[in-house]
Amino acid sequence: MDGPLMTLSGLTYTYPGGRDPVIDGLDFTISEGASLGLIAPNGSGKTTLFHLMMGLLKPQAGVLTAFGREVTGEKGFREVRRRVGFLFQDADDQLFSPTVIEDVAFGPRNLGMGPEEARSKARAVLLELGLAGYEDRITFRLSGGEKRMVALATVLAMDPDLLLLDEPTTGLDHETFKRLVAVLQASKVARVVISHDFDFLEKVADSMCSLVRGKIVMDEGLHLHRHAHVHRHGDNPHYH
Amino acid sequence: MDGPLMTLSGLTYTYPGGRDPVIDGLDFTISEGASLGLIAPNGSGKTTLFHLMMGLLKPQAGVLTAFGREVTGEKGFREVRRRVGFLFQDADDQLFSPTVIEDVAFGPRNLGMGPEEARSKARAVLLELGLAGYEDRITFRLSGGEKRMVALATVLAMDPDLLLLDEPTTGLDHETFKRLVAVLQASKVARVVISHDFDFLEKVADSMCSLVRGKIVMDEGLHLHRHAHVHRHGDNPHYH
Amino acid sequence: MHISEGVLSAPVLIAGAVVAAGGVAYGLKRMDGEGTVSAALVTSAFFVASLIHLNIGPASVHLVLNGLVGLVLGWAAFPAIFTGLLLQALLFQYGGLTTLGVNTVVMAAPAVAVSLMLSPLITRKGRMGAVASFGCGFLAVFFSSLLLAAALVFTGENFKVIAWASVIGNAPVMVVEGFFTAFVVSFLRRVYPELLLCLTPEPPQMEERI
Amino acid sequence: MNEPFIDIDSPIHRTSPAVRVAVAFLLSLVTALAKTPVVPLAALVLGVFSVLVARLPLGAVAKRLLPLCFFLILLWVVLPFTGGGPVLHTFGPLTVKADGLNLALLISLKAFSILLVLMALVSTLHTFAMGHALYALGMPEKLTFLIVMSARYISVIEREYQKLRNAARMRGFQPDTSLHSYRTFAHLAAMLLVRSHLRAGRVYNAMVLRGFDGRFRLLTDSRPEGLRGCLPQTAVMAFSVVVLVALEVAVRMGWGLFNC
Ligand SMILES: Nc1ncnc2c1ncn2[C@@H]1O[C@H](COP(=O)(O)OP(=O)(O)OP(=O)(O)O)[C@@H](O)[C@H]1O
Ligand SMILES: Nc1ncnc2c1ncn2[C@@H]1O[C@H](COP(=O)(O)OP(=O)(O)OP(=O)(O)O)[C@@H](O)[C@H]1O
Ligand SMILES: [Mg+2]
Ligand SMILES: [Mg+2]
Repeated sequence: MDGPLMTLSGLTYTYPGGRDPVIDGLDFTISEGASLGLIAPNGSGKTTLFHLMMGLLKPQAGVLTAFGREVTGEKGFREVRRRVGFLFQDADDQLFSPTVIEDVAFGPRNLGMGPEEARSKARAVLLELGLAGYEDRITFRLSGGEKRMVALATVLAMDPDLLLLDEPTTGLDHETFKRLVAVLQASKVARVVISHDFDFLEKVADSMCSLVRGKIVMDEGLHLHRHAHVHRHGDNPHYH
Repeated sequence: MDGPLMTLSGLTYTYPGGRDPVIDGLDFTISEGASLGLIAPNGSGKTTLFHLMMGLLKPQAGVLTAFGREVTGEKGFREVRRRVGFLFQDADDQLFSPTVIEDVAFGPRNLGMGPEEARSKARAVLLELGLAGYEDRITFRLSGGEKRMVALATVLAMDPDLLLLDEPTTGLDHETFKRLVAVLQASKVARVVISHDFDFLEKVADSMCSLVRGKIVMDEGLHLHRHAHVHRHGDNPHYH
Repeated sequence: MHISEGVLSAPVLIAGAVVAAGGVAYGLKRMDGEGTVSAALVTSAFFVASLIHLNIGPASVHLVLNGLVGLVLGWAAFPAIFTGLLLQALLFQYGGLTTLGVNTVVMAAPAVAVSLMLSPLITRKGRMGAVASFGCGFLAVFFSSLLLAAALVFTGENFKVIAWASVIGNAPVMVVEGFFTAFVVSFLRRVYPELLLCLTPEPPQMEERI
Repeated sequence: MNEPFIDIDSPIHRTSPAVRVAVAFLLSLVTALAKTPVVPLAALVLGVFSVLVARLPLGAVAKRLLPLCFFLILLWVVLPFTGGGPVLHTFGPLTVKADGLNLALLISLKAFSILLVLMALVSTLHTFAMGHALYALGMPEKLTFLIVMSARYISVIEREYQKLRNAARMRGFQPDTSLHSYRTFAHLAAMLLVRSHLRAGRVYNAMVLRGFDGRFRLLTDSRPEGLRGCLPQTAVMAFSVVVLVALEVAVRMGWGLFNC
């Protein structure tokens, strides 16, 4: 397949009861092999955009084309959801099974694999993410970073063609952070990554975009900033 | 009263199951009229320190003196909690009443005011924070920034002698941010403010401290950094 | 509110198990996939809330909450309460396995009954709604204590005194539950009416849930 | 919550969950339906033995028995004065009857022995393992899912409750006997309900995104693998069930012979 993986055009969404549209006539194309970083202020609608792309919210206007077909209705999105992996902002919402192996095997089971096949698929993915030995761990006892990695495993177990990651680095300790970067750098799956962490995005994304007033703003404007410039230290105190 | 509001000495706390102490022989004094900024990396124990000061966690060693008396046991902290206002890191955890006015009046009610008196106290505080008209709004439907301001109102309604604010600026939009700064600048209540935002702390705190390996490090070391230096832009994209 | 192991006679245990199985099966049949997920999380919330202790003078009682479970879950109260009791038996050894049926009926039948009886009134604004929701909490516990007494009396004449004592002893709990339920319903009606079954004949749209 | 009983290494902990749940249920049933103290006594011995074999911390076991003790005290205060049979003793207007006394004794034996057996065999399971065991024993998939998932989120919601409770404490809230106190707890509980329902929406979305179509497909241990490691224990447990049943049958038949 050659065309874009997903194309949004003129997408508009207002929350019920909200006054202004959060997503407002947005156009966006994700091509094969893309790896995009999406960086924008709190509340600008990043999560909402992902929900629209997965059919969890219904836009008031606009067209979504995925894998060469226009997608409408619950049926259409079922296909999209099989091929697009979405990592939630809160891992506790995504890990609903009691043990790690059950959670990772949940997707493959629903894709029609038998219990044994799903199990071995799950084991393979866990191994790949450096989570071997986690099979029988209890999900709610995992630490924040472990939860995040397992959630990523649940998504990867479905062999997605496109990954949507919503702030995958929040709450990660340094070790897990590095492991995540390594996994993403090794993976060839197309992806869109939301994060507030510019350094992280630089490592895992080829180009950047932002959301301004409900529209996607691409790369060009942002590249201007990828240079060292004078800036008062605005973060944690260091000792040089 | 003249002595310090609160003195911690030799405070040590290890989370159950944790290996290293998060707070490790910490000494800290908050004097009357102080306004301190506390800036330290994620996971360094800032929130833990506040929880220890409020008696939500029990230290394994060390002494806490507040308002001239050594504090021990649940009974002792009851007095501390009446006089110290603590703004939680997550505003969602702080608001539990159905409407804003009920939530703000909750503290004054517990301090022994009658329903009417508590209500008018609550109204006054809301007005002061620019939240007039919010009385009957439903707390859990507020936006992140609104929740934060209402949470601040619930704390201020108890007329505290000391304010502990745990990252009060997260999720605030620009307007609300400015209002918060103005409120804090106008207030004469002693305070300790946790934030990752140096610019904000500079506006609302007289001096800075940090947490390094479980101990408080004062001002001196940090002042070195309050100069402009070369730094790659590490936050949200801007357009100059 | 539950009966310990080893007290009840075989006929009572069997009758309880049969009725409970029917109720649970019917409750399950009425739940779709999304309903099951909601029921599961709401059940955990009720489980946690039932650990709350309220003071009555020097004593403290813990909440039963079955009236509220009925209002929120309707017929799903049967599987939800079954789940709660099973977890309690496992985690705290309250009740047991053979009494699971009887205990489920004792708690869930009144829950469904009050929700069928009083749901229409709960929607009313003002005093009527408040009284109805107080009644919900009060009556659910009252009916439960009657069922519990009945289970004891059917087991043997010897238990008559204990049966009556338990009905009377639960009277303060009924009043407290009444107030508690009224407060919770008033909160939900103002803040999140979707959660009161009677206010949402149809399941809420997906958009509202995200 | 049953933390003290799990994560222990013992022959019982190594036995297949389905076997443990089935045996515990059968033992409870025989004991609960026993007509004489013979089987409950045997079950009591078995229960104590199982608790020891499972290496349960005895302090925690005693703590779990406390609520039952309170209930039994109530029973002992009332029951001996009820029913028929020979009068054993007289306190003013009250007479202690043999029937009532025997019944109180019988119930106490039954309750203690069942509780001990449950503690040793079932409370040593994780909640989700019990869910799967029940599924293996024929419980419907949807109900299993309901049980396992609410067990999963109890600790998450419990943590949320603690935070809200702390927030109330921070604002000077002292529980007492008053409507204000009841209202405050009601608000905490209601907020908990609202949040759990909102979370349910998000969890359901997560499931849908992973291909959930309303059909629950559980991932359970395949049967032979489940039994392989624990044949000796299974045999012992099955044997004890058979012995207790046989004992009860013998008692009833003997009892019948005596009567005629
Ligand atoms: N369920 C909802 N109902 C109404 N408004 C909502 C809802 N969810 C989000 N919003 C609003 O929509 C806007 C966009 O929210 P969204 O969560 O998409 O932002 P975001 O860019 O992901 O922010 P963050 O960086 O904080 O995750 C916000 O102003 C938010 O208040
Ligand atoms: N309940 C807990 N149990 C065990 N460890 C904990 C718990 N809460 C926090 N910790 C650990 O204690 C350390 C300090 O946590 P704390 O929340 O105090 O940090 P913080 O400085 O407030 O960080 P942040 O800037 O992210 O809010 C962290 O390493 C954290 O993982
Ligand atoms: Mg977001
Ligand atoms: Mg913190």
